[in-house]
Amino acid sequence: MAQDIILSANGLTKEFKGFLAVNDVDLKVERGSIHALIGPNGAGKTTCFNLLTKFLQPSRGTIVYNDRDITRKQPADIARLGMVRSFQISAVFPHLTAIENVRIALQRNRGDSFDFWRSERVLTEFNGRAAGLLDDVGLSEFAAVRAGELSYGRKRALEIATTLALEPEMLLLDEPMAGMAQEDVERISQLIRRISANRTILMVEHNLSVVAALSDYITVLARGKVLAEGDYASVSKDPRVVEAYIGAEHA
Amino acid sequence: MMATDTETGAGVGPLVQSHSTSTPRHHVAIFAGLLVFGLAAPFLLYPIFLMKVLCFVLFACAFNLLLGFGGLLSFGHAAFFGSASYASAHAAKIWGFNPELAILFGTGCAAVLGLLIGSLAIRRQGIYFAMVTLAFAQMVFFFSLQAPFTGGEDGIQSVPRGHLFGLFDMAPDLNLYFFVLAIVFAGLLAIYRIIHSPFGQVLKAIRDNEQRSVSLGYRVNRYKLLVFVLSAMLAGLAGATKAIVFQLASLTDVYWTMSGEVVLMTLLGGMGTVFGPIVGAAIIVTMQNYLATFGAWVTVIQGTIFVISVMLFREGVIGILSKALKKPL
Amino acid sequence: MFELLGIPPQALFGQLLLGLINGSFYALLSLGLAIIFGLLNIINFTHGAQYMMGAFVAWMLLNYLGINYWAALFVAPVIVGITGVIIERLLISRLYHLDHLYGLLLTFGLALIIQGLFRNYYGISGLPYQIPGVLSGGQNLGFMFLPNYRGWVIVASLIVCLATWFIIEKTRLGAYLRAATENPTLVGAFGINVPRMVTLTYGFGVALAAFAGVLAAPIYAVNPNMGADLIIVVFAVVVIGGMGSILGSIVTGFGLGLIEGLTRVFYPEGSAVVIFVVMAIVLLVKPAGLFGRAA
Amino acid sequence: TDVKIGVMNDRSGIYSDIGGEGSVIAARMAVEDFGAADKGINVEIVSADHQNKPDVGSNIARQWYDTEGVDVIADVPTSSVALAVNDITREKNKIFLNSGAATSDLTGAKCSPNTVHWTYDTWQLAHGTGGAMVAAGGKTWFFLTADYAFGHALERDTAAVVKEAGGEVIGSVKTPFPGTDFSSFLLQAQSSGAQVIGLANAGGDTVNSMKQAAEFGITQGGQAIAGLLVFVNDVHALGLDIAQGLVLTETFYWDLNDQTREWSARFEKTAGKKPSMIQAGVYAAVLHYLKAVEAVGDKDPTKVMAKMKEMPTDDPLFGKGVVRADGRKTHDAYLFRVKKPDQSEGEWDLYETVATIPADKAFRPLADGGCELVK
Amino acid sequence: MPETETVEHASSAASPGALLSVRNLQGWYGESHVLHGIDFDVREGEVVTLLGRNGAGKTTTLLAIMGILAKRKGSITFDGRETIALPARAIARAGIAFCPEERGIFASLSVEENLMLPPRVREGGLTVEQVFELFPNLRERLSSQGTKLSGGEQQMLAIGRILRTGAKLLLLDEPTEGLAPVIVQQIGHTIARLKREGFTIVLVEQNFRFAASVADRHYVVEQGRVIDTIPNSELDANVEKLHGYLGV
Ligand SMILES: Nc1ncnc2c1ncn2[C@@H]1O[C@H](COP(=O)(O)OP(=O)(O)OP(=O)(O)O)[C@@H](O)[C@H]1O
Ligand SMILES: Nc1ncnc2c1ncn2[C@@H]1O[C@H](COP(=O)(O)OP(=O)(O)OP(=O)(O)O)[C@@H](O)[C@H]1O
Ligand SMILES: [Mg+2]
Ligand SMILES: [Mg+2]
Repeated sequence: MAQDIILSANGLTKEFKGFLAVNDVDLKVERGSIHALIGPNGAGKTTCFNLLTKFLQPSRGTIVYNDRDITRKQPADIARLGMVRSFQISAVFPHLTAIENVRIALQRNRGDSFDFWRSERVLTEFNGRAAGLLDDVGLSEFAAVRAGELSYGRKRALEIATTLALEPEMLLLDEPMAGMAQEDVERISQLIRRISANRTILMVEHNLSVVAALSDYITVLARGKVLAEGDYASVSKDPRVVEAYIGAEHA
Repeated sequence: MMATDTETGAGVGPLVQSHSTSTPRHHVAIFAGLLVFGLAAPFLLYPIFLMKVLCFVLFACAFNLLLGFGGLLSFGHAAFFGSASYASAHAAKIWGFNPELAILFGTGCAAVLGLLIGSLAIRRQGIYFAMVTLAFAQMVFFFSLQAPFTGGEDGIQSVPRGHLFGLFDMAPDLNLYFFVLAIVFAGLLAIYRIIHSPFGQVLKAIRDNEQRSVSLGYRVNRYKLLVFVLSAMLAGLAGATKAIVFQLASLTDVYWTMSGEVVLMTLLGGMGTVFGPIVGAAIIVTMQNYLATFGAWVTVIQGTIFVISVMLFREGVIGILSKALKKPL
Repeated sequence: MFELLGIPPQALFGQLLLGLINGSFYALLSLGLAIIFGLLNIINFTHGAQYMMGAFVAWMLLNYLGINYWAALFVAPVIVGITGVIIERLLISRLYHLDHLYGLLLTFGLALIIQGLFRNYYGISGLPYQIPGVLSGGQNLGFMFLPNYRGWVIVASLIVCLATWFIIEKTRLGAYLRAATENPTLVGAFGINVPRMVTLTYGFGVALAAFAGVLAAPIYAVNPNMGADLIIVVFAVVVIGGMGSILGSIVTGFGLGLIEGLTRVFYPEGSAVVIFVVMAIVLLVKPAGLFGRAA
Repeated sequence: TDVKIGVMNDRSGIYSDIGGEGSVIAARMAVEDFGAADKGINVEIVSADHQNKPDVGSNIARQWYDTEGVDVIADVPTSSVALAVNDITREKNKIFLNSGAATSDLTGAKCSPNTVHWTYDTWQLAHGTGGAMVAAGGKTWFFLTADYAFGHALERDTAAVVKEAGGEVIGSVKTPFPGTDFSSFLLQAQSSGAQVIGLANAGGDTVNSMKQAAEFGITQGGQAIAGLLVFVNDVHALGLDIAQGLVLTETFYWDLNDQTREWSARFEKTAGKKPSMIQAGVYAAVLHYLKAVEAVGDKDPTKVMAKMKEMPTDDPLFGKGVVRADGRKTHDAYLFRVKKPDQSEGEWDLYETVATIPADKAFRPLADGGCELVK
Repeated sequence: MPETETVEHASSAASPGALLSVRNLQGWYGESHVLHGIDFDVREGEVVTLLGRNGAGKTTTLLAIMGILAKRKGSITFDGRETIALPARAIARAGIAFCPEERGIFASLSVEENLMLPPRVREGGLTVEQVFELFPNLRERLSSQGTKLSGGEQQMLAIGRILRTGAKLLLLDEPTEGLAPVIVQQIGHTIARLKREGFTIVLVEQNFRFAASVADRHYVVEQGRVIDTIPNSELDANVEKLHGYLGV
């Protein structure tokens, strides 16, 4: 099958005051795949995410998404094109309840909510879907709890539910498992697998078992550059990857 | 610990209550009660004083829309209040507009000014946002001081109250009172609707976590600008009405202390509550009215009241009440 | 109005020098304000009143106790600083976990009280305070007559500003202060007595204001309203310099004094608003202020 | 008859020393000295702070007239507020006894049948000081003008006088109001080389600009300073060291004659300081008003006002005078020079009289004001 | 800090040999009651972990020990002293250091200033050089702004800075979160080494495998209570039970 590339970056570079955080990275993400981006701390993974979703402007390089050059777009527009990200440090709306968090995302699909003259009652139509999404991530009993009062792991789960609510074509997940208890890791893994059916996922993750289980393709970054690429089996045997990232002791 | 700390430190959050989606029944009741009180009040109290209270109630509520629900602390709202007041005074006095048209004109001017200042100011956040608005407000003040048609220190005096729609004479205080009551009440309902609209819901989200809102695809600046303009416009409506009531537009209305006063009203009543600013404005206007006879002690008394209210009722009168009743007010 | 060519360079020098003198006050006051804001997250609206108290305490020391200017230069800031410490312990310290709006409101109320009390007891016309003997008279600089006292103001304020800058930016204490601004709980968990540090810092910021007040006493009438409107200008200076940047508030203080001085020559009516114009431009171009770290 | 008098002035701001509580004391003294109670007139005095803001002032005036039954408003310094109260008083047909405000519009373009303007005005100040200085050889002038209506009016009026008297205005600078630092403007005045620097400002502005003028050695350099509106309290605050030699115009000074001295001593007992001319004006105006009420036997504003204008005035502070058809009260004005420190014999011994300007010369001629009441 | 004699306390349950004894610890966030009686002991030189699902109350327990949780009751004895009522700074001075879950790196401080921030409370902490050996990334980014570091680098900084203080008891809240496997291994070694040097450590961990490799004993926390204690040596025998607790 000819490769169907949904997102590609060419020569992506980001320089912070003389420090090259991302250095001439080429990245191709195949449509429908789960693509993992791994690498040591400070390798530039989050920076890459920020560049792809336009939270940062690249110093050099181009980004093409669905055959469209998005290098100069605004972050909100990226989300509108169907590419949505989560954050490494959890990002919820702390004073809204869990279900309201999800509804905010669902509401976006109504079109822009500038209608200040309508009653918010029109939003109740989303309650059903929102509850369903909360259920997917195991938060149904917390629907009415303010997000700020959830424990860390649950905040992460909520964040995923919110992201999914947008029904994005492509998802960028920054360490979705960080800080999650084992049971949740299992659940979220399954969730990711399930939603990946008709989506593309680009994911940063340090939990190697998750990476091994989920990803179709892996890009390893180190010091801002691509160190290795391939499937888990080949990448995990690459001595450079073992040295820089996995470490000798990992089973 | 860290989580709670950053949250409470981060903004106006802790006082803001999340509302359930349907309009609580007690809100309807309170609005009805306010209306009844408003209709009966001029037969018990001095109508001009009541009109002053009404104008400031609207002003404070407009401000609260921006601060309490948009999370944006403007320190320059006097610019909108004052410029609208000048514009409507000028329209009524020089161009001979009917009061409703003069007020409309003033409100429109405030909205345009809000669009201008807002589109520059919303690019900044937090205290910087406050400062940019203050800076622009100072420029508006300067303009009002220097421009030929504003009458400098004297202001625009002897503004005619005119005839509503060219028909009803507004000179008798009672006639004017019911006109003002209608304007202000309509303004309050509009604000309530804005807060409880799909737009209002997005505002809450943006105030809570702007980055996340962006990543969900919301163009946050447009939302901020819209709420800014709405707030400026309603503040302008209050200012324009005040000019007609007092037949005067003066520098007080554009001075920075006016911006400060509206912050005080909102906080005293309870920021982020629906009814707080109403109470806050009523308290402060009443206080100013009755303290005037205390002469030089006025500022001392006023200061003491602020200190006490910050130390003891910092959630504002209505904020505390709402907590005690466990109902959003 | 714009008689740029009509003004001989000589006169211009004079005006610039005057601007620098005003800048000295801005720098001292904004420095105190920046320190307090930086650490307590409180916009100290009492700052203007505390500046005024500095001048009044100096006047009282002289008239009631016969303590002269030089001694007052040290004693008055200490006294006013102590009142600051009391205010912080009693009132402000209860507000840290809240939005900085509340601090603003509280200090605003305090300013009203303080100014009102002084007005009631001392009236509004102002009280005279003589320039100390050694510094009376002045130097003819050719382009202008510079009163000795004004020269002293520049020197004194520069010294104090630089010393303060050094302490905060270059010592361990400064790092504690900055860290405590962000997350006092965690700094406390490292074993540092944050509340005491905060109290003393507030006292110090207040003392700086009082110091400026003593410096001002011989120039401007000692008057209960002398600091009333100043606060907002000084706060603008802090913002332009970049909130929390000590160096920023010092440099901007002097710089804005100069700019204001120039405006007074070319467009005097505008001198009251020029700072705000500068502020708007700076913030729109450099969001975090001239010396501020980006958020 | 019951009469309610509202003393409205600045009780906390920059004009609170020249009016403030002192004006209330003066009004009370007028009631006592008149012996109102014995004559069957019940007088109640209320007071309020207008904070120098026209909106606050007009608000209070309206409320006083509408709900508190106030018949007369007295004092009201600050021109913008005075004009606002002037309007409302006319609308409600009450009586306004202005003593504190300077604007000559009150008896000119904006004159009202319900207003009496007692103590002084900008025309009178300009002619008193401006005329005298030019006559004394101060031909070239530079103005420091407070940038608001009052300052502009004072500059305009004085400049006209200076030109009329053969002098020349070689420059002026508008200073932000209220200001604290005038050194920059003084420097401009200094480098202009003008013989006279005219201070078209008031209150704290005047005090600060005088103080700084002394500091920069301006008077030593041979330039004279003319304070266009200086009150005795300002001079007291400045101290004679700095203020000495200043020439100024007032219409009242406590040390004019035995009557003023006696009254001022009584005033000082309650107020703790000597009276300003504004406070004196409040006393005299209230006294005259009460006499008119007694004469009419009723407090009907139209009748009382007619009486006030018809009846010549006579009081211990301003002597004999009249209230003109345009509402202007005329009396003598005085040109004073501030004493040198060694001439002064007490804390309040501040002025020496240079000249007395007779009532008919001191104020604007009736015909020139453009008042509609004057046919 | 001079060693004080172990004093007998009212809370008689405190076991005598323990460096840290937690008895019936209750904790609240505002109105909501989160800890319902936590009990555990740590002897000098031990590493223990608190395991449990999300929201079980592990972080809250650490906050209470550190004196940061505003409302707490019960008894915490450290080094023979009752600390339940002490302010955080006094607890820190007594020799307890804390590395928070959210890392708590200061944005207004450079990496170096962040590292040097906590004052030394006792001899025997790591030197700066040793910290760099452990986390080489930090050396390169020394002058950069603290929060500009990558997530993992911030974690290293947060751990590194408390190792410097010489505190006897380290409270580490999920120290391996977001770290690359190599670094996790390094931290494992570090913990082992700290243990050898006499440090005592309370570890909150989600990474069960990691916990097993370093700890002497595991306490299972559920709904604000310690519901089970499993010595590391008996871990294999209890895997089933543990999986049940953690819902794996
Ligand atoms: N805004 C910034 N300014 C300066 N340096 C930055 C900035 N953002 C990131 N860096 C630096 O760029 C490098 C890459 O950071 P990035 O956050 O992308 O790492 P990462 O691969 O996501 O690491 P981790 O797995 O630890 O999250 C780091 O060394 C970091 O210090
Ligand atoms: N700031 C807070 N306000 C109110 N409740 C809170 C707050 N922080 C935590 N909680 C609640 O306290 C309980 C314990 O939280 P804690 O953070 O101690 O859990 P944890 O065991 O550390 O979980 P995790 O593994 O997710 O970090 C949870 O139910 C949580 O919802
Ligand atoms: Mg990262
Ligand atoms: Mg935790």
